Amino acid sequence: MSINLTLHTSPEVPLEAEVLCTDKLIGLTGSEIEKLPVEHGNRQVSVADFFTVKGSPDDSISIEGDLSKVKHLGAAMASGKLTISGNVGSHLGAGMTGGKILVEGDAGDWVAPEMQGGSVEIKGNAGHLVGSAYRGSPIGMSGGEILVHGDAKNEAGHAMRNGIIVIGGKSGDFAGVNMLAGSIFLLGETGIRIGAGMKRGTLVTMSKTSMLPTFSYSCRYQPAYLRMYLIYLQELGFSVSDEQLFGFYHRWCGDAIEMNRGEILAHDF
Amino acid sequence: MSDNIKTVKNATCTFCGCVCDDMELTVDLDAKRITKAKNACVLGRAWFAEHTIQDGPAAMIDGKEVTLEEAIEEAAQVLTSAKFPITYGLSDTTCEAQRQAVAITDFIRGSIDTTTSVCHGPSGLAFQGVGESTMTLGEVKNRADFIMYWGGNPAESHPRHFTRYTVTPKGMFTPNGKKDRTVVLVDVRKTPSTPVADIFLQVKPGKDFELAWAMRALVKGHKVDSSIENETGVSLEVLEDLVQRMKNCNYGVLFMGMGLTMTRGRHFNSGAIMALAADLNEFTHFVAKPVRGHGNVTGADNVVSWQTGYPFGVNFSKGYPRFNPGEFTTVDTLSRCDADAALIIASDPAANFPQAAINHLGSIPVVSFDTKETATSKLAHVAFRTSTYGINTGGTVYRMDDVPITLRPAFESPFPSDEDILTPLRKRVQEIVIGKSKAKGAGAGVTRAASPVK
Amino acid sequence: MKIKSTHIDDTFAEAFKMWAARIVITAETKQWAMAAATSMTGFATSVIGCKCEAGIEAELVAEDTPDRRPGVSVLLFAMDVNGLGKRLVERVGQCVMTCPTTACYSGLESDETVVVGGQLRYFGDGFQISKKLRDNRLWRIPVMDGEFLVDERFGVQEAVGGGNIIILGKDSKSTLRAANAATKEMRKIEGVILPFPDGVVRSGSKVGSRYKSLMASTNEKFCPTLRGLQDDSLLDEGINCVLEIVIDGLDESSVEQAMKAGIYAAAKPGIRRISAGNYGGNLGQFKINLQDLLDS
Amino acid sequence: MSTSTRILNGKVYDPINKVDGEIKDICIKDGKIVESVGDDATRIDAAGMVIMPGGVDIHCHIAGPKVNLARKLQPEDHRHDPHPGTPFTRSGSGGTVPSTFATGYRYATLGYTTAMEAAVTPIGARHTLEELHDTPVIDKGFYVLLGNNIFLQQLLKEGRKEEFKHAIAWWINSTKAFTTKLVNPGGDEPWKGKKNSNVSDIDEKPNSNDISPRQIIEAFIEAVNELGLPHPPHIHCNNLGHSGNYKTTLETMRTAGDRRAHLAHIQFHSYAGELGKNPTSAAREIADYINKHPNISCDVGQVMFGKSTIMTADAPLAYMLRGIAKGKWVNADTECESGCGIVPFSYQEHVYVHALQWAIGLELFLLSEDPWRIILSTDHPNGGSFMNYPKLIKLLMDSSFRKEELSRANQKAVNKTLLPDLEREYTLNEIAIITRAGPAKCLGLNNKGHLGPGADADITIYDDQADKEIMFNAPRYVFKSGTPIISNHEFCQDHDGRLLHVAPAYDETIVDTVRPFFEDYYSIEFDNYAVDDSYLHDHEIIPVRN
Amino acid sequence: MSETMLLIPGRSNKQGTSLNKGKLKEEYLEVTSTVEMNEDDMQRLQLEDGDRVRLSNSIGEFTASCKKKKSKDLPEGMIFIAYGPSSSRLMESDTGGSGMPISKNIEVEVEKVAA
Repeated sequence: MSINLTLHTSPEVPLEAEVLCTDKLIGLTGSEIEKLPVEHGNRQVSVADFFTVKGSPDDSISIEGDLSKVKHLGAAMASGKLTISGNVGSHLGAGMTGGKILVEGDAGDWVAPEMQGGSVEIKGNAGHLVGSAYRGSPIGMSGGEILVHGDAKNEAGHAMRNGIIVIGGKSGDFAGVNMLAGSIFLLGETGIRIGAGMKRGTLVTMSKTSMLPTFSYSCRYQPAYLRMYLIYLQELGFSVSDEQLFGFYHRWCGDAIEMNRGEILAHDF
Repeated sequence: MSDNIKTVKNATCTFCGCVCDDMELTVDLDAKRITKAKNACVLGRAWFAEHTIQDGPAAMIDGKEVTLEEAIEEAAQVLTSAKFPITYGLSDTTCEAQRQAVAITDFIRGSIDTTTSVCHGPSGLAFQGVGESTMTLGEVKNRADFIMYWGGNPAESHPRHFTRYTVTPKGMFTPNGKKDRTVVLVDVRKTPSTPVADIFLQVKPGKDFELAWAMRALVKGHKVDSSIENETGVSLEVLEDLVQRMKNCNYGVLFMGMGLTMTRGRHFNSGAIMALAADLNEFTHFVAKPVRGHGNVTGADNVVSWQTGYPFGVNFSKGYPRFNPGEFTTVDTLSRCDADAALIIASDPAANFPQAAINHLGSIPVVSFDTKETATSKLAHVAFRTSTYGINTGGTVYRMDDVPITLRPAFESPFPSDEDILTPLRKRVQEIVIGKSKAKGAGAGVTRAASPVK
Repeated sequence: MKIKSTHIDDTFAEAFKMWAARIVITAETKQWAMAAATSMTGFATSVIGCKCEAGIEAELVAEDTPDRRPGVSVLLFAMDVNGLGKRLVERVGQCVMTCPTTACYSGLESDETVVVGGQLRYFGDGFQISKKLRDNRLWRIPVMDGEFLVDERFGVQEAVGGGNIIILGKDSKSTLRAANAATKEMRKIEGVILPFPDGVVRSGSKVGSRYKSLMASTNEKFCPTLRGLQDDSLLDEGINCVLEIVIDGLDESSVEQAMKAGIYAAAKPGIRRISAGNYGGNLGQFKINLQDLLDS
Repeated sequence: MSTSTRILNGKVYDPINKVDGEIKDICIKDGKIVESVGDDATRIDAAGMVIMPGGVDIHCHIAGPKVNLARKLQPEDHRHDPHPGTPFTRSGSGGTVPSTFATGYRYATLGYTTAMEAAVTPIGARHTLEELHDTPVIDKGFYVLLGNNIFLQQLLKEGRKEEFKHAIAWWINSTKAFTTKLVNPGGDEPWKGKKNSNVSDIDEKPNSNDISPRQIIEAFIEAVNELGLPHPPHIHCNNLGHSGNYKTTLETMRTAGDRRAHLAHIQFHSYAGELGKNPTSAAREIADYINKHPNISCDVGQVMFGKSTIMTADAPLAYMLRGIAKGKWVNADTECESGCGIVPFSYQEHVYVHALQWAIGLELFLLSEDPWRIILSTDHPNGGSFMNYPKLIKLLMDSSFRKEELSRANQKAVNKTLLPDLEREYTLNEIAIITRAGPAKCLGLNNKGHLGPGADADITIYDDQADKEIMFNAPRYVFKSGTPIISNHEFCQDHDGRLLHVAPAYDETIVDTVRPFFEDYYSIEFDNYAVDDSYLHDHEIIPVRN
Repeated sequence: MSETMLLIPGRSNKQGTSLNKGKLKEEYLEVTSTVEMNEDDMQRLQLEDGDRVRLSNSIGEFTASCKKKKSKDLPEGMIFIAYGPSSSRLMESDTGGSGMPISKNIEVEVEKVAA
């Protein structure tokens, strides 16, 4: 049986609850979990002040309620499964190394920044800086998967070094900015300046996207590897059409300002 | 005019980030006003002339006059009972006051942010991403033979920038002043600054990043397609010529305006300019600098940085500083309805912020410090009327290039300075915090010495 | 035992432990996938002379390949992991990478792997790109028609080489017919290949030779022309043609299934006996008794 | 609370007073060490503990414009190392460039009670003083950068030595500095004015009418000597970090003749080998010279593996390192006074050059015969954070630990040094010298670095432990000016600390000589330049020698 | 009749000087609620100096009086206003993880307000 937490009181100010994470709860009883500290603004309170805890711990947690003011859920998670039925606040899964987080609703800014492994799936929309580096840090996400079925805002995959980010809906500006490597799939409409400063890595866009002057056009072709990825995205529940799967892609190389070893593959539709 | 006149030489104008310290003020001590400000620009003259003493209470609670002690007590209670208090403003006050404000925020475990976040905050983020080759303004005066302003209109925002620091002054290696320099301006429109430029690039709105990026590519020897003209409004020929001039100059300077930070792209726009300057150092000496707005916004950056490690957007709710612009910056903490009390010092978010933020500010207790009535002071629960820094009170301010200057006040104000109130407020806040921690029996708040380095 | 008129010898095929890899080649069309596979499996009849044995295992329809293009599955066998890795690099590099439109994937899941794409990537001269999908690293090597995509590592596993049946017939015509019938059935079995020309070998060999430099030489006991000279010839009178089918498989059971299918298919009129090759049981790790394969 | 304290039963290491591990009472009254105190004094039983004077850091970068730029630059470095506050003490951020409060408290947690910021531009003095005011517990001062001051160089070019001396004194008074600092003397002008070039030789003149680095160094040594500053010019030699630079370093020391000079972070200046190629060690050559010349003192600038921040007034050096680190880079030119460069950096055991630098530092410690003149430093944060000091002490005191660490470093590098053969182990008394008594003496701080009557009651009490890293990492008690700051490993009080500065006399007319130059070439008003006394907070003027 | 244009709030001398008199004073309020428009744009929208226009977007709206600028000084489709309470009404509160709301180059609908 898994643990189920239900938000019974809405936080007035941000509630920081990095303790609500599979690895940190294993081996605790329900009443021990209730006593764990969370921070309501600058006050330390306990889990029970905001959540009803049911069930006994194994490696999965589910949390219910409008958690849009609840931050740092699943931060540094290494294993197990965290399911959030509702919206969730920022820093979800920050720095996680493994396990799986599933959000049924929307997520705030900084979804899984600097994550190293595992997977985060957002059924709704995500905010800015999905899978990014925190400010000043040269390396963002370095492994794992972030799957956003809805929209995402600016700087998705900022300084990403490895892994996969998929944005099913619209994406914001500067997707894949300063990317070091990895793959970002933008299935919906994109923002501007995608791939700015990218060193290596792949950005795939299914919509018409303007290219920065430092990207140079190479060719129109059918990259075999891309199909494998797109098939994988289909398996993950993203809608990929046959035209996208079997179609042609324009290859742009860049960013010339950096190593010029990255690519943007733009679907030719 | 009375006979009670004094002259203050080498006084400092703190209106804008130029922080010109060569003011010669004629002060009518009886009238308590500055009748003449020699060397001041149009903005500086207004700054000095308009800061007259107007009657009014030094402290009010909900619009009613109270004693300073009562107001300080109420402010301390409001701030220490809040769960997510925010401190904001600080760019128009002294470093001494700023230091107290950070201390208060530390003790109340709040968030501290300055007007930097809605000015050159994005340049601060860019700085953390790419670094910056930069300089004090005297280097520009002495050495710069190539100066480029990007996205700014100093003639109206910093009227003496050209004349005192950059374009016209004669310096050590620029004995002929402007004749020894090439001046370039990049803007979306012509402004009163345009005439100073030898070269004016009219960039299409929102295309600064593309333009800077293309220039970086040219500097690095990459080809740029001629479609750049269509994209940015600037032809490839012009760009190539410009880049050649930049590579060939002896000491090049890029000044960044808020046309970069306030538009789509924000920190990446400033970052592109900083990176361009850094790139050019492969060929010659090149520096860049944001043209900062308020009189001591640079001091605010410095104080918050040395006390917390981060320049703005800092939160103490966990008992130590954390930095995250977009989360702990004021527009965000207000418009997301996170903040439950606000300490606003020398700024007017109720007038300048997005509507959602203003709405929330109106719904929480606000403690305000201002020299005049403002939209913010009008909605404040506790409102302090304070004296004007640089005119009535001394202290330290930092010019936009981080050069600190000591102020020479002209005449006394009946109102206390920000520091005069913030210092007892800080003491009272600390007393309350110590009292609360003792009540909790938390070992009098003792912390262990650092554990050994692993 | 007899199947119809064909006698099944009470003997065993002696098979060896080998290492195998499955190579999935896809291409724009079946033609090009097959071209790469044919080229790759060329000159790979016997480890004795070719250092590896390889053959086409099956054709794959687009739905079954990683990139949804038509494909061919090839099995390649060598005596050890190291050798197998080298052969793969050579053959994938020379025969698949060179072939228009192809991509090349590992077709075995195994803990034991050899580096293939990870070596071939250097052909990309610094322009190669690595991608990781499901913990699997792929290399994209720029080539003149686009990109050659190849798995960094190929799974390898222990396998069985040298399974065989020997068809002893009255004349060439009937023996060939039987051999053809046998190979056709045997190819339907998953996990096996028949490395010799169209699956059949006539130059069955024994270990050693009177000449020092030769490891193997003709198996005179099965040579009809030498029956008169050999006291211990394994041929009866009336056997005038002998053909062998060698089977390499991913495991013993697939080799057995193939042998069984071959035996039943080859047991035709004109085929006197079906036997198997062995070395007295001293060399190979596997002894596959023909009698055990037959339906009781 | 009683203002007097008696510490009993501790093993005392007080090299200045020739106390080497004796069990001895230490008495404190009104912030000073005294012969004895009354029976009403607070008693602290230090049985099983080691008592030393508070540590003195002779060379670190902890406050001022460049430090603050480096702080702002690296949120990623602070984030993982927060410094929580208490109702009595302020919070802060750690990392290689901690916030001011964290800096003060963390020095205290190592038993250090005095630290000297080693490079401040005159125009940045006011800023530095503000930061130092916000740096708690420790006493502190700073060295003012004058080695690339254009006005002073003009005086030298014109041979105006007397005015030069007075101008130096004026500058020190105007900034509240402790001594003069030279960084890559003569290198700023080619860097700023000649397309990022540099001087490469101590006798090089960038232009025919220029003066050479040697002339600048010589003039400073002479002038500071005549002014009688308690600490001689603090010199960061030319060619820092370059292969073969030990020759420049030797020449710099020779330039001093038999006059006092302090060479900063000498490890970075002890490289043999050919320019542009990998360096080898010249620790032997450098140590030999120092051993034979009692007028020279130095601090080591030990490199410690891990994260560091390069921050230096040597802008060309930072630019060179930018090419290696390939990350963010800060350059900051200060009009008429200095350059500056900042590069986040990381020293890695497996990298040849880094391992060699690490080994050379240790060689220098172990080859130097007079511990009084070889001061422990990491050039914080250039060679690594000061938080590494306990580990460095263990490396010096424990040869088996050193060998273990050595075995992990790049073998090609360490085998090119003498380090594998050096068996010397520092004693506690020697550690007390290189971390306390020595730097206090070099700085001319007569009330620091010892526990004799009259000394400042800056005292550290460690548990006597076998593992010296653990021991030096967590003193059980720290007293600052007689006030207990750490008691039983825990902070019990806050304390402001004092500014230490000098005020040499000068001829007031020098102001009229400086003013016209200043008015022409500076961007602030001359009368707003000198720092007034309001920035001093609690301070002490260290007298000059007559 | 309405058109989409680009609003560029910025500093001006008058905004700066009137600011010092007081942000609640008439002069400042007037300065910060006057927009500069391209002459051709004004003609097309049948606007004269001093006419009132409404500027709006999804965030909010304000009305201001307009002032003609020559084409060479202010490109078509661009509107300048001095920073102030008016311009902030059209600012989005989303800062994109930076703290800075987009405060320049704001797309706005412009229409004449009947006198």
